[in-house]
Amino acid sequence: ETTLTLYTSQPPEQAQSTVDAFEAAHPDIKIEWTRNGTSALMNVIRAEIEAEQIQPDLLLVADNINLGELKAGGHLMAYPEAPVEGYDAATYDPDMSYFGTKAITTGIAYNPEIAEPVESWAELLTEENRGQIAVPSPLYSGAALNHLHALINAEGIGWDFYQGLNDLDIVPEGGNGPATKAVASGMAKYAILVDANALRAKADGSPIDFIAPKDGVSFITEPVAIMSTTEHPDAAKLFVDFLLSEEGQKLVAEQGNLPIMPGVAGPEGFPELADMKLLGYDADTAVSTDAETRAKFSDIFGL
Amino acid sequence: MARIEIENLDKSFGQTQVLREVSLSIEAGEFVSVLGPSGCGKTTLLRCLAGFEHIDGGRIEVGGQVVSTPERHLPPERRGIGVVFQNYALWPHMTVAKNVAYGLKIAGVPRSERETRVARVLDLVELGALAQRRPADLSGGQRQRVALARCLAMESRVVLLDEPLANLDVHLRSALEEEFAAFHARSGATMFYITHDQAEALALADRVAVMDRGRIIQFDRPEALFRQPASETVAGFIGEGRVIEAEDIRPLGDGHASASLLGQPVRLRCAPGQRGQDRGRISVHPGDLQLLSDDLQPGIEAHVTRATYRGAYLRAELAAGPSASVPLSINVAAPSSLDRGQRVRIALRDGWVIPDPVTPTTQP
Amino acid sequence: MARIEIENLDKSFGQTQVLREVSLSIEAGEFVSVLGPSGCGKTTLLRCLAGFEHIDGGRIEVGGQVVSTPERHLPPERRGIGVVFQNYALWPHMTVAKNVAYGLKIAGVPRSERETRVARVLDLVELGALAQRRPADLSGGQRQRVALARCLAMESRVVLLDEPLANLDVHLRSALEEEFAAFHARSGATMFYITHDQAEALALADRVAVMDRGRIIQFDRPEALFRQPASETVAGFIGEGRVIEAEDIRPLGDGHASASLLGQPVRLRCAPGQRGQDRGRISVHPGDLQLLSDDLQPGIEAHVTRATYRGAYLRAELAAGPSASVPLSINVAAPSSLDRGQRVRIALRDGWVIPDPVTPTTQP
Amino acid sequence: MELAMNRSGRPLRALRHLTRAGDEHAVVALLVLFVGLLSVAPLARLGYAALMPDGSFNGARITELLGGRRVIEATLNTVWISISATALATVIGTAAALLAGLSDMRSRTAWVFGFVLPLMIPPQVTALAWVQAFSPASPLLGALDLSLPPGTRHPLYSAGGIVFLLGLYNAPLVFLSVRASLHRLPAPLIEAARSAGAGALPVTRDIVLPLIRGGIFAGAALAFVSSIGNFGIQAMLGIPARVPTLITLIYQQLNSYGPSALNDMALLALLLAVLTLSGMALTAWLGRRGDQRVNSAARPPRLSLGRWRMPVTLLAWGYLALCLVLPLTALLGTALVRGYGQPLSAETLTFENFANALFHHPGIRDAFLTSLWLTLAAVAVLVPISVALGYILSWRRGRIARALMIASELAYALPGIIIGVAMILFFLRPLPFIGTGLYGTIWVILAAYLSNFLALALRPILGGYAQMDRALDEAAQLTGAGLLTRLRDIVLPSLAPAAMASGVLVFMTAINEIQVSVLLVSSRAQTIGPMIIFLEEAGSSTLAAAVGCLMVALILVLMLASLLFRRRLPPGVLPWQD
Ligand SMILES: Nc1ncnc2c1ncn2[C@@H]1O[C@H](COP(=O)(O)OP(=O)(O)OP(=O)(O)O)[C@@H](O)[C@H]1O
Ligand SMILES: Nc1ncnc2c1ncn2[C@@H]1O[C@H](COP(=O)(O)OP(=O)(O)OP(=O)(O)O)[C@@H](O)[C@H]1O
Ligand SMILES: [Mg+2]
Ligand SMILES: [Mg+2]
Repeated sequence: ETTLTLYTSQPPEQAQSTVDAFEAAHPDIKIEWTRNGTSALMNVIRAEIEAEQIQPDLLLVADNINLGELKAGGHLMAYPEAPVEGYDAATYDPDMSYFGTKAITTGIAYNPEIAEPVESWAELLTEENRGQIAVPSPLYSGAALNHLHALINAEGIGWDFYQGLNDLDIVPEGGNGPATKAVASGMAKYAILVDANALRAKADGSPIDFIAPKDGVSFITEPVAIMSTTEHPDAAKLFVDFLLSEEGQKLVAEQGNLPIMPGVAGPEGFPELADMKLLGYDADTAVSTDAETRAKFSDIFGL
Repeated sequence: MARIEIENLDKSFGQTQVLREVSLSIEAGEFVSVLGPSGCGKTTLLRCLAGFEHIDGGRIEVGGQVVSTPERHLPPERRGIGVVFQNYALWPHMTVAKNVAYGLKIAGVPRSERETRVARVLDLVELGALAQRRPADLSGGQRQRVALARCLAMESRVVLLDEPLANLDVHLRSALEEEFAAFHARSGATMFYITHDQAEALALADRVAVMDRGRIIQFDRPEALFRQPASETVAGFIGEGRVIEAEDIRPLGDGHASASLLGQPVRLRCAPGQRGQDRGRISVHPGDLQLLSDDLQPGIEAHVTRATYRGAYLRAELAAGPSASVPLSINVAAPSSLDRGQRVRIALRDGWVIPDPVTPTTQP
Repeated sequence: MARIEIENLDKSFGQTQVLREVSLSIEAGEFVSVLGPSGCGKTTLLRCLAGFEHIDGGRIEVGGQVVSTPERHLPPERRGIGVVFQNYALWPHMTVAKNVAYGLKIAGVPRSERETRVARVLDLVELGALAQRRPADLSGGQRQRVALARCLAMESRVVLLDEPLANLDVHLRSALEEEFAAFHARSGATMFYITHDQAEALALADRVAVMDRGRIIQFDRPEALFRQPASETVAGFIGEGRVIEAEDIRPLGDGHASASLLGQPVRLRCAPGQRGQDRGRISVHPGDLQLLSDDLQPGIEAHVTRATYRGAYLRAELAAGPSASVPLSINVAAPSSLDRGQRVRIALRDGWVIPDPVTPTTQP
Repeated sequence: MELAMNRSGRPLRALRHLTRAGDEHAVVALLVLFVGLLSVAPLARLGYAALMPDGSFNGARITELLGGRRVIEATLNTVWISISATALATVIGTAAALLAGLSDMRSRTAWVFGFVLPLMIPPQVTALAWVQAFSPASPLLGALDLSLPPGTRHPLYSAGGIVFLLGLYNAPLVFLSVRASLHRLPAPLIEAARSAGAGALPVTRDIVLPLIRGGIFAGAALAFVSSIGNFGIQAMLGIPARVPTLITLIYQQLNSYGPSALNDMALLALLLAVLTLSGMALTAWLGRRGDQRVNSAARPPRLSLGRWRMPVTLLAWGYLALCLVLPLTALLGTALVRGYGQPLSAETLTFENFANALFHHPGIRDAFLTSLWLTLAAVAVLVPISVALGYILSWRRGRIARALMIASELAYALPGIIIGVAMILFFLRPLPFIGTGLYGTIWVILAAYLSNFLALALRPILGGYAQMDRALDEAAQLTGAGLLTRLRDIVLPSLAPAAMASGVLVFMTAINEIQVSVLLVSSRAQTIGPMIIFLEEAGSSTLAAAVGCLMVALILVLMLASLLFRRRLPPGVLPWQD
């Protein structure tokens, strides 16, 4: 029996069900898992790297940039034989070091009691919305950073959008949680938010709804990766295989996220992946320009 | 101007009744000492007067104003009463000079006057040189003196003192005793002076209140307390008095009585209304006894149980009577020696027949 | 077995030198009192002995073991010395009984024996009834007694007491004085007893050390201190002594000398080696003076400056001499009266010629 | 005398002497080991990471990083915001302690309950409640007809707002510390002043305040450290207000990418630590000057408020209403609906969240039990250690004592998240002798708590020592009792109020702890603070609020239950009891 260590940023119940499903399929492999926020996990891993004692065999965390950083540091193992047939090439690393498992899109959430739905990002930038848009900060939230990289690389949006936010006296702050609260409580009309947060709150009865703007949504894929230091590469590969299998993708839908294997249906109430314009970017470039991007962002908002 | 009137004062702490029906009437400007064994309630009485304790029964008037009843309670800061505390209660964060000056500052005395007054008072207690020290750096006696100075500086119309001289050596003590007397004479303040040292109480006070177990058992002039104690307790408490039994007490009419003590005829003082009695208790002080050097004179046989050196004299504890059951004390002039067990003969020169306990207050 | 040897002890607090070259040699089982004015360093000396203060110079030996030198310091818990503190230092969270029992518990005394010993000691200090109280609910004197009981219960071979009776009334005081004497006799412990009350010191101690400003100025038997003070300071300190000037001192050879005091011829005691002097200082106690009732006898003229009642006698302060510049004190038997300003004639019955200050230790 | 000696047994006594001989040295050695292992070593490891990123010292990197415009600006903001917030917390906390401990204000016990309770509410919740209450859409302001016109900048989104909320939030820390001091203040000192004619005000100003100065400054130090490292409030108000502070910069650094992120973060953390230590040193210096020793046997006196009694009582309760009821109702309002932002009404009211929290999520229950266990263990270790440490620090001068003092404050001076990183760095490798690492187990969280809260536990206890009469210990020393025995039998009971204050501080701070544990939790060791954050992040705000409510309720129940034992406790031990 082999034991694998998994670091994941999935919510606890999701993580548990993923692990349970995998262990059911492979009774000879046990998974020890640690669940934490992406940034906390990354800090832990960086500390482990600093101390040269890397614990996990597998990572299943929110976004590409983090894994891009680890890849650049040589901490990820390539898995060229991974079963990626049928997957959009944008969802996995060209060097086969990490593989997206789902799509979590970032779009616009609004409070239907005080605001009207909009069609595009630019429509948010009107005088009536001064101080009324909740924006998670790329300086704190991984999803928001991903969103920033996606928007500034998108044609027709770019830095101007952020400039416009600043002109409306809006300062990005915190993560998706506070932004959800701000809209649901009516303190803000709109928020830039990930789909799952908005739709789950809506399902719970909060006054909130989600829009995927026509000019595109950014997305994160919650990629899975194998650490180069693993002592059980074969068992680890089985885990990757499992997540990319149809069974694994159905599990994603059950857990309330959009699967990315074509043909696997998403959960109730979610927009179809195919109907949305996805804004991607090159993760390796993003890692190398990250410092500049943050600096520019801070300058715009005077942080 | 500051008469103190205490009526039927009761005070308990939880279940323990500490003061029982205490009544005292103190004239304006009088110097009253309160004398009593440890734990009898002296400090508690003082605290009630000062306003630190609420009372459970009775009333206290100061200078014609009712300051304490069970319902009404004037806070201490509005009573204008000065207090010297038993444990000094110096403010550790202030220098000696500041401790003394504080009350004056609160009273609004201008700085220059304050400074002269503080300097004068500190000189008085011989602490001028230590004015800038903190209480923590003083010896016990020095702290006591600061506490004293602090109260003297205030020149209140009523001053309460709780064993102010307890930790001082004899010299300073007699100097300060004199200072109290002078202060009293000069200021005309009413002084209420708690002590367990009777020499102090007798020397200083116009009148002395003797307390026992929460009651005042006698309130009288010093001489009266010493020579005419009203009860056995007072007799036993004042002047190292001994209470012994005499027989066949017969009043002679002129304030004297004849009696028989351990078989010897003696002449005693007694109250005017004293009745003849077959047995009675009499009060005897060490000075009333005389050692007989000469074997022929009739005297009481006794033997020495302990002799201690007291400087000017030798104090001998004696056991007299048939079964050596009557303890007596005697002072013998110094350049002489008495040994334990030595047999002596003594004569009684004076004594006081303790009146029958008619008033219930003499019962504890 | 527990000799105490103090040699050239020096101790300073910051800039202030508090003990200067103190040397004392105390026999095993001896009862030594330390007497001195407030602030002279008594408590500090005791703290050095107990091991609470590190010393700056000299050495202390207890029972043949060096316990303190500037380099070496045996911690207090390993000296086996008992202390009664000046400020009681009772443990506020323990009942009276627990306070007393604690040391026994630490020493591993079994419970039943502990309980009897505690009960016995508490009865001794008359606190049996308050055994379950906490220190905060006791009067000052009661706290003092608990501190005493706590130390007595330990029965240490060396016991240091810092003014253990300061807050007690005369009765308890003499009872406890007796108890100290008995305890001392019974246990043979070496006792080191600090007090400012000379009556106590003289009555209890085998020898008395008189301290002044950080020095020991005389260490001798009580009688010697009283009758043959080595210096003016001691003379002035012990037994309400007065130091006055006499003229024309002529030794007579038999331990006496003739002299002239305020024009009157007097006979004095003096040291064997006393030389003849034109002027000298002599020590006089109140008891050495006698009031002359009869105008014919030759005597010293004086007038009364203050008379206070002391119970057994009247204490009169007199001013004698040509310009009323010589202060004297005299005790007059009680049933008599003296008024301020009254003129009296007195005779000197005894006195001691203070030896010349040859040794530098008598200089402060 | 022979008798007396022999009865207790000579050989036995000799043996006991032997064990006692090394007693004090053993205690000192133990303390040095404790502080060294839990405080100095992990932080030294962090310092190494900060200053020697690749094993070599690079001065240019340090000046470049610390000399940047944003770092300097953040440093200045941090300094003045923390100082002002400390001042505010000190004033409020001291006033509250005086009211509760010295005045005859009505219903003090209930009030004190309410005053310490906000410590239990996570700062983010408090901050959010205030922000909502004063936002343009606020139902509160609306009801009072004070609504701000839409589009105006939120009044709390400003440096002043940060100071205000930090001040309110930290006032209970000062309160606990001051109250412990106040309880050792002997009545005669106050009575002496009153008989000198001083009324309540001058007595408080001239006698009480100077005498409890040690407690006040100890509390101020706590408030300072807690303010300077409070991420929740500084971020929630500071970022919209564009007031950068060091702690927000550190979090930004933590979230950025690149190989040097950890090292840069460590460097900023060191800067913050230097500021914090200077603040603590300053308060310690201010608090130590002069002598505040007082003798024991205190009966706390009460000063009458006279005709101010009613107004003061009202004012005090009004304050509570703001500080307690506001966040609590927000928390409860959220917990009682299914979806965040739903208005609370008969239709939306549901107890589903509570049921979920209590019965359907074993993870929550486990996390709570783990937190409770860890917290109690931390209290049980830290209070005795602090009492022993306080003894050495207060009554034994010398180099070791001074070094211990500095070392023990070190860890508290750092924000929790940094401690977390330091602990990972230090405990990751298998420990010598044991063979396995503590990392990933509950023990590393305990180690982090012990390290982070040592100074917190120590502060009130040092205040207690400053007021304790040393003769109490000396008297026990004479009985032959060794240091440990004396600490247990004499010192600890005399210090009981201070020790309890320190225990309560540690308990209150640790039970909800987030910043330290968030990096150290694993599926094997999960604590409740991060659990609430995870729920929040995953969008289950209402469930998180329910857990928060349950925590507050639990603490309230514990506090009430403690009252049942008050008769058996020494007076003054429970901060919420007279
Ligand atoms: N910690 C200290 N720092 C500075 N000076 C001190 C300290 N302790 C005592 N002193 C000084 O040392 C001197 C001796 O003090 P000590 O307490 O020994 O006197 P004492 O003889 O016991 O007096 P008392 O009879 O009044 O108790 C005093 O002048 C006192 O002011
Ligand atoms: N707070 C209290 N609670 C209970 N009993 C108390 C309290 N304060 C004092 N007592 C008791 O009241 C009695 C009187 O105490 P008080 O202090 O008045 O005595 P005292 O006459 O001043 O004695 P001393 O000469 O020893 O100072 C004592 O028996 C004492 O134990
Ligand atoms: Mg008293
Ligand atoms: Mg002393």
